[in-house]
Amino acid sequence: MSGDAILKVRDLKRDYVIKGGIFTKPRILSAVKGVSFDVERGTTLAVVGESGCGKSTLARILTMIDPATAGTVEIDGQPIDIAKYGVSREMRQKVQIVFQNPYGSLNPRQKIGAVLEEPLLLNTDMPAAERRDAALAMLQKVGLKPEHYGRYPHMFSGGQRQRIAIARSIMLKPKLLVLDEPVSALDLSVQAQILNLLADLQEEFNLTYVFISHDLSVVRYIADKVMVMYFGEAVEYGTRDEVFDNPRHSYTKTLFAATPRADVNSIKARLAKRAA
Amino acid sequence: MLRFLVGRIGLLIPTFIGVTLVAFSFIRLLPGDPLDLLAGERGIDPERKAELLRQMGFDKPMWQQYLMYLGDILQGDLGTSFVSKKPVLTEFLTLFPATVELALCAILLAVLLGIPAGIFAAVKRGSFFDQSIMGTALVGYSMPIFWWGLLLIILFSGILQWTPVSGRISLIYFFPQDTGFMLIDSLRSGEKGAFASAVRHLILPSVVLATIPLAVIARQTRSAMLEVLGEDYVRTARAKGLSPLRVIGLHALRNALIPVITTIGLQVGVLLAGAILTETIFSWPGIGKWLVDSISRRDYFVVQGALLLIAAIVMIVNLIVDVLYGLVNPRIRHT
Amino acid sequence: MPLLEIRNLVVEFDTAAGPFRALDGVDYTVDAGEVLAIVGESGSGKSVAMLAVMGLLPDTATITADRMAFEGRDLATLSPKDRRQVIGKDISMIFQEPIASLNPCFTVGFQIGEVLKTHTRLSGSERAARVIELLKAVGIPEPERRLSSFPHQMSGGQCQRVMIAMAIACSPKLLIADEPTTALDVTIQKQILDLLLKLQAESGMGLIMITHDMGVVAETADRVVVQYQGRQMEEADVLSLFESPKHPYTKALLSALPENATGDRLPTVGDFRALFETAPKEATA
Amino acid sequence: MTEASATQTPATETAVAAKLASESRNATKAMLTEFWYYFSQNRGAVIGLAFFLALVVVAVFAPLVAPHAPDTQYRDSFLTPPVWEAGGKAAFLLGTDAVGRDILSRLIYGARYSLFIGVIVVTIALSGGIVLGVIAGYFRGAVDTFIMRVMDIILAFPSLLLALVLVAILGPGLTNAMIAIALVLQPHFVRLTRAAVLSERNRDYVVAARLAGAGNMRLMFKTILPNCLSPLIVQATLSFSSAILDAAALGFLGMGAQPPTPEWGTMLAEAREFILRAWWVVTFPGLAILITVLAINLVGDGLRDALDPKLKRS
Repeated sequence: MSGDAILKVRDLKRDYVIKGGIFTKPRILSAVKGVSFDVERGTTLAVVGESGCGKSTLARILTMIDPATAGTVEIDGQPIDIAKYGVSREMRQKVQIVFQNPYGSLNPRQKIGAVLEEPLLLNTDMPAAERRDAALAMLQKVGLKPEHYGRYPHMFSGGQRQRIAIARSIMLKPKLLVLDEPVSALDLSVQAQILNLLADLQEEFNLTYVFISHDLSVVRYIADKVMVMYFGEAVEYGTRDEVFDNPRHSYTKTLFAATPRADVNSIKARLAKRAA
Repeated sequence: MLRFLVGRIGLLIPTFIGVTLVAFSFIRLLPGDPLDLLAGERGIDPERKAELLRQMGFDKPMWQQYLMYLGDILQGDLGTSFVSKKPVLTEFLTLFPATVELALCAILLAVLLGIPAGIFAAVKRGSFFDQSIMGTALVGYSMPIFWWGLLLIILFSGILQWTPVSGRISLIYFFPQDTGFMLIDSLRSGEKGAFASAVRHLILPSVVLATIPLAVIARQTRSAMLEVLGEDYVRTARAKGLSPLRVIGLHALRNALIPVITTIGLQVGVLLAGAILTETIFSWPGIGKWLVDSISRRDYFVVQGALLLIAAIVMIVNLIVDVLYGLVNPRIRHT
Repeated sequence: MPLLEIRNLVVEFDTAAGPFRALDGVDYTVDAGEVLAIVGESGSGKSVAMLAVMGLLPDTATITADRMAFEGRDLATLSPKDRRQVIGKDISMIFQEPIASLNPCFTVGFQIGEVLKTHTRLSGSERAARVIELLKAVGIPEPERRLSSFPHQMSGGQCQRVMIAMAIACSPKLLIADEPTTALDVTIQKQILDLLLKLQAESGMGLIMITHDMGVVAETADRVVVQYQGRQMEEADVLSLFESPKHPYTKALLSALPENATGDRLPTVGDFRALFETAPKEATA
Repeated sequence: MTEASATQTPATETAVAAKLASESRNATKAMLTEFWYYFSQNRGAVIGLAFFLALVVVAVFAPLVAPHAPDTQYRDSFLTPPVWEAGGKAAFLLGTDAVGRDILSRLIYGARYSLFIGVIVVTIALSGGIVLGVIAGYFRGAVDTFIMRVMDIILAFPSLLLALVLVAILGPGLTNAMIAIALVLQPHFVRLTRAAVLSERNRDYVVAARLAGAGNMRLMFKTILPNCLSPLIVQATLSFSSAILDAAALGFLGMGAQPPTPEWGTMLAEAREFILRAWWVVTFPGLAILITVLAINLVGDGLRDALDPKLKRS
């Protein structure tokens, strides 16, 4: 799997200028302070960190929502720089995103069919009937039914909405999917279903995932490679087993130690300590 | 807080310039040139007219005229009434206390009745009281106050003969009006019955003018309270074992007042617009009546001056409300 | 005598679509010094019972129970006034959204002091001293300075500490924590859980942890109640629950945990549903 | 494209399309049903709506409904009291005015003016307000600042004052009064639209639409605007009633519709001098204004309840 990196990121930086008032100078806030990583085709990179660590900023840069301040991003061999060149149709078809909150990511006034067809309508010359068939096929693929085509988002549960959001994101057959905490807002049982769906889709479409999460147990389950971010810096980067078995940075260790353990041995240890 | 205040004042400057532009353009936008309008049907001979136009600067380019106008304003010269020949500012200052007295009584009435009514309705949500209070408020909110005034006159002045029909005080009293506020002046005069007469004159106009603000404040208080009562911190206050009075009267009300204060501030405009109608109905010698009379007399410099002054008052009151808003809202005070 | 004893509690909400049964005959017992976890997904009614104990349910709720007793006193028959003397003093509660749970218009010091003022006879200066002591106990640095802070000037973790300080102000016998760490980052969650357990161990109070997170259950509980759609699925001590879950729903939940994944796919609750859902549950009209 | 479509014959193709279309209609219908359910929970709103519809019918068919022409002067019946008072005549149910015109007929014709004013004013204010508000909220920056400062200037003048002055410039009359009122009401729509756009524009679904390739126009008017309509609909209803009130006030001050137009406010102005002699000439026009405005405001409250997602979820 080496050499076939679909996403190459080098020394990526993103600063926000916080406007000053009349008496204060503008401040510069660095959300991402120079991160570099590669993601190989068909694999999953998990980006882990707590709120404010810059992982969402990273997601917005990778999906070309916001420009980077410095550094390079190369997707499928093509460098992107939206500040200079904007986003071409072709590039848009390569990267898509799935958001955390399935209640905010679907337009409340748009029926599901229109949600799924919108990317096709705007980026391809596909006739209406074909778009509809594509949408119907995709509904089925993500585990929904054809009769859901004409319904509004509020008629669905959180898990179903997340399926719709995932379906929308792969309508254009992207190469790279950025998943921004896609299961954090879901119940445990629904989370499992969505994780399974993501695994299936990855296999079927040979998708590459950048999976952003704060939940180490999910990351451990889904990731091939892991990057831990802390205050805008990548403090840990390596394969899943390297990172989980042998964390090097002290923050990673703190993070691991803080994650609750639900295995019998840990419970036994805790109870023994409590009894003592 | 200081930064907040400076920001607000900064916002006022462009608005004020805009307001002067509006007042300035008013005279220029009137159909026909101002002197024809002022002269009315009597007409004016062309030579005298050209002379006057030059005197008043109407022959200069627009931007120069505007700068002159701005300069005059900054020196407190808002023009002269064509009817009374007195400076507009002087006339305004003479009449303004009457309007302030009326408006203050009205807003006091509206706040003192509206806020408790709104709180009560919110706490007893869905009850008979809630429905009657809110029903009444909606009627008040829908009221054409010029008609409401007439109706009250028919009832209280016509049929019951309890209150006078017009004016600020009975004509039998005569005393110096130092402050311009009839309630204060009549008390200071020491004349028997003068204060009572002033109060009786004030009641109906105040009620009429208070009607819409009262309805708006009651409705806003209720909805703000309802929103706040559903907040997590109100649940926390209950979980602390506090009495309902403390939960509602302190924890909820303190937060609900924040939007209500904004609403009260917005009533200045409503009050001044209402004053135009109320003062006309009750022949109340304030700036509202002055303005309507000036428009019908085509005394356009008065209208121009009044336009500017009233807008300035609205802006100043809004600034005060903004400051108050900052004071009651710690999220603004401490940033 | 158990600290809190609830038998056959039923809570129904009046909704536009008719009555909705949020809790359908649940039992809880908590002893002094015990940590009980109530675990369930959304819609399981896991918070409803404790809100009923606290008297925090809205007017649309109808509460019936065979028994709902705190230290042997029947809570249902207490007058609102008597109940308020228990609530906030002997039983206190903290919530999921720490920042939203504090009143934005009052200082932290005022909000903690208010509890003492309501439930104790301490003088003003004694209260001030106690507030500082409490802030220290919950690990807030520079407590003297923090007294005059407003909630929006503090982080979520600090606000939750303030909430805890408020809750333990009168040394309660029972503390109810409703998803206390769900809104917080993992590292902060660890600190808050450790703090709660430390305070619990020191004071010997009963602690009820309401959570959706099996990890939190494993890290904190002595005993666990598993709920699903308003019904109690299983009650067991924490070790046996994780070691040998009895109920199919519990088994499903545990196997859906990614860390317990064995094969390529995660088993989902749906795979087990037929085993525990005899009839589809709906609003009983 | 897909297996399914590849194997489909044209006949099943249309069947599928028809089925989807009916499903889609059902979803729309379900939305409307739900909306009506919440609206009809508010009894006052339903009564208000019924009254309003009745008023529209009466206004449209005024010539058929009214017993007399609005401007016919019955010289034998000056200031005839209503039929139930001593001296009342059956021909004039609500009495006559000072020049012998039937008050009821004038009120019926007057409804036409009030509704017309409401419709025109709201249309102008709403369409202008939406365009300016969406532009300000979507683009932010200098455009936003400029638009909002201009709105601040308009809002610095009390509405009736500005309307009066505009009428003074344009000349008294119904058309000019409508233009003035529309201009005065416009800033409220701009502010409301802008606020709604600001709260929506950074939501995930807007970002998703942008990622799907939607351009500015599509994002503004197709993605964001439909989600901002609820407060605007409520505001439009309330503006409808305030337009009627303001027009009547202008008429009352002699600056709106001119006599002998049977506009309600103008009728009141004509009746003012008789207030202590003939209560009916004053009472009925005002009552007509009050009830009409009240009905519309009731509908507005009902719409707010039905459209407010916050109340809906609780």
